Amino acid sequence: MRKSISAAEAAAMIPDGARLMIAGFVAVGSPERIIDALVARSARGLTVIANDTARPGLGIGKLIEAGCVARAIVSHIGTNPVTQRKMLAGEVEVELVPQGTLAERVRAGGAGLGGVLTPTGLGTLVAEGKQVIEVEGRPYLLEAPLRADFALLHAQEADHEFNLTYRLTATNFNPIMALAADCVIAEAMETVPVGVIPPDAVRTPGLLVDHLLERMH
Amino acid sequence: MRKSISAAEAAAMIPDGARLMIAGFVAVGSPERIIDALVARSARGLTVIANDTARPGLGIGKLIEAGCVARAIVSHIGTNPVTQRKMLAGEVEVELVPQGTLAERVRAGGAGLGGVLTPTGLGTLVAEGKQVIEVEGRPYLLEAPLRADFALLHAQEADHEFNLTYRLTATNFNPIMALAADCVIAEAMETVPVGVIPPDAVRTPGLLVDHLLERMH
Amino acid sequence: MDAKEMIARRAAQELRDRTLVNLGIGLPTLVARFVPPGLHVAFQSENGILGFGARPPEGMEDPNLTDAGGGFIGAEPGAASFDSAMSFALIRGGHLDMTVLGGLQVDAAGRLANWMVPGQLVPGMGGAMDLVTGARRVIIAMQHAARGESKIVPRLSLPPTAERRVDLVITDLAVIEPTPDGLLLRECAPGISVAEIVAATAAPLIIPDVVPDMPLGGGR
Amino acid sequence: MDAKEMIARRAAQELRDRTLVNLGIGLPTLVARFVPPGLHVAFQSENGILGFGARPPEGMEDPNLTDAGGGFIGAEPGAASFDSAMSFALIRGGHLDMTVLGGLQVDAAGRLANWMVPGQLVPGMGGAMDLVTGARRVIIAMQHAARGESKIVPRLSLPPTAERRVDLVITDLAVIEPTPDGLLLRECAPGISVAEIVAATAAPLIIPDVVPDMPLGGGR
Repeated sequence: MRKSISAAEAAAMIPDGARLMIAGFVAVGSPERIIDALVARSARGLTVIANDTARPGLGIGKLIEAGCVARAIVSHIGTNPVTQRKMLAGEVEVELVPQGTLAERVRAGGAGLGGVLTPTGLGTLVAEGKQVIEVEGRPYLLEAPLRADFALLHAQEADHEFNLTYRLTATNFNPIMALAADCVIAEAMETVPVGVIPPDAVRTPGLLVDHLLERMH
Repeated sequence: MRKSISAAEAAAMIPDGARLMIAGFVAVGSPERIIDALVARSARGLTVIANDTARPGLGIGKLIEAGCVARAIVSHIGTNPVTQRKMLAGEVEVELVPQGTLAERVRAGGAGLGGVLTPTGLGTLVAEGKQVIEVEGRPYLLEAPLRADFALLHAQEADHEFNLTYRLTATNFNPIMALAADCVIAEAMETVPVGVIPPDAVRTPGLLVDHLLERMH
Repeated sequence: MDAKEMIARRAAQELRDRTLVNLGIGLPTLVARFVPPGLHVAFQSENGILGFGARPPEGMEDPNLTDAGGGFIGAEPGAASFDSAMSFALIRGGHLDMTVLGGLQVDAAGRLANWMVPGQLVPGMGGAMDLVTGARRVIIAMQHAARGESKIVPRLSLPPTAERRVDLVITDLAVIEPTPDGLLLRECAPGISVAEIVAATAAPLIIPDVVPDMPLGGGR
Repeated sequence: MDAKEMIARRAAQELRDRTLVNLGIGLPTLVARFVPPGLHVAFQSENGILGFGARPPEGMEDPNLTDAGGGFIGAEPGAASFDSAMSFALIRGGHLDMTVLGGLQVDAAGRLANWMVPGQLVPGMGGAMDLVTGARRVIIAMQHAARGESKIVPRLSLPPTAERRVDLVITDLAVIEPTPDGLLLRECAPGISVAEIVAATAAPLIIPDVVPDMPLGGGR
């Protein structure tokens, strides 16, 4: 059995300037408790790798509003006008990555692969400055793997060995980010005894998870 | 609700000389009924992409013994002395691929990626004739994606829309091969009504599966 | 029937039985309301579900079940959920039969721009670049003009979404098929003449002898 | 205690608490029997399970739960199963703390050959190339000699498994650590002298002043 930590302890582990992967899709499947604790401790200069910056007041949107984020590597900011405003004002640097490429770059970072060869982005702004590799006569864009100092996850169930499950569309980037960071911190809706989650239902083996937040009371 | 077919009908669809992906790991998770039907119809000249050639009398081992296979793209043949003998006799051509590279090549074929950049195989016979690509100062071997005419799968449960689940170590190559072939044929231990498998438990969405074998009686 | 409903109804006529279809955010989402009767279409949402259904009644939503815009959805029997890597393996890998997306511009070569207006509006491409690159058929559902300017242009002035030529453009005025030879006018919206379409279109159009009216399916 | 058991016992002393370990087919599999008491080690099998346990009693096996050699195994509480892509993402991605593999040869540079003897024996590499490339520590557990010939050689005559220098070689005679300077003799098997080891080893060894005996742990 492993010991869980508080959200404040989790936030204290994450230094200013850290590079974070944060799961979630318009905040669905995002770790709101860890995010709140980062806002509470006034984190600064974070780089956030995520699908999007959610909405004002929600998920990563809270980090943007509170001025915690210096740089965002995301597939869109269309749902968050605050991010768009801060980007145009030069307060937040935004790197836009096609969503499928983002998923594969994260996966490559976690799987020890040297990069991603994708047709997506060829002939667009995304291809600028990148290598094009031909395989069997077809061109592909070479996209580099992504890794982070921390991955912040949101699970449905966790057991006390930190095995995790995810629910429906709250799954999204959680399972792939779990492999792509030096330190993985998860929060879960429920904590269950070891053995309750069948092996086939475990989506992230507990050995990949460094810290789990205490259950909510 | 979709109509299932017999093993013989499945085998009749697969012409001599076809390129097949066959799931399974030393025959665990291999579609034995489809294999038996291919042996029964004396299929010839098949190319088999699989983890291994199992053992004599088991799984892909039956296809090897029956002379159905001209070429095998596999990670090992150590469990099957018949394959080793036929390889040395020039009856079966064997291309050995590191297991992790095989999995990624199949996945790339199914995911529309142009190839795999892996450190595995660098400085070995596997690297011969292949391109080495540097990414962020590190060398990786460029391995091409794999696709097949048919993928033959073994599921635990199937519903009548052909959604599939897999069990424990019988999962192995099944979920990734389901995306990497022009025609996907599955057999299942159980057939259940649509809606019985929860969305989070479906490992292969039914729309990827072209044909399902009738349930066993 | 307003223009958006008309475009969505026409796009719904492109749906085929037992296909996997992704609908973009905004106008394309409306297409799901007009699936022709008898067709079994599985809608994918790129945030990780296939076989999603209509928004559940008030109070019966699940916060873990939303579409790519974050709106609540339901699940049809036989639905499947998966992570983002699998979702885009389906999209990029050619497993998606069709996608319906909005557009800012389509040009004479059939190229689409729909993800940014430099210096003004930078929402990002989200899944659009993968969808246009990977889906077997790409249908653009959009207004013919914005602020009085034709969105169908000789050459994109906005950054392209992909190199690929889209398959069909459905607007409030016309249905246009990009071909290797140029933009082919296929159908007119009800009550709109060929001359009106040509006048409203900045790009050259190939006009066949007969241009029928858009089929819009039965009514609800 | 036979040679294989001794090698397995010594290899088990390398296990650390709360680590993820892959054991190769054959001799390395024996290591699981000698986990030092109090350690929680999760064994991965590359066919897709983490946290597997001992073979169940006769008649209680599950045909869907086997190790990489096809032998029946059990599952510990908290075990997780996954597909081959995920299994090798764990291996290649550096998530595996340690692997114990058999060997045909290790050379003075610490390189391993363990997947083929050209023209004679071509079992294939299976997962070995990925394991040697990706695991944080690679331990080779093997007999010191085969058919009277040292398996520890100045330079591989067999095709290498990977470029990477392995971390430790455990044989029935010695424990040897490949270092940037060469092969360092770390321990002698009980009753074996340094001179005997040097005589039985084709590659040059670096001999420290003190070479202790192998620790073999307590009993079962």
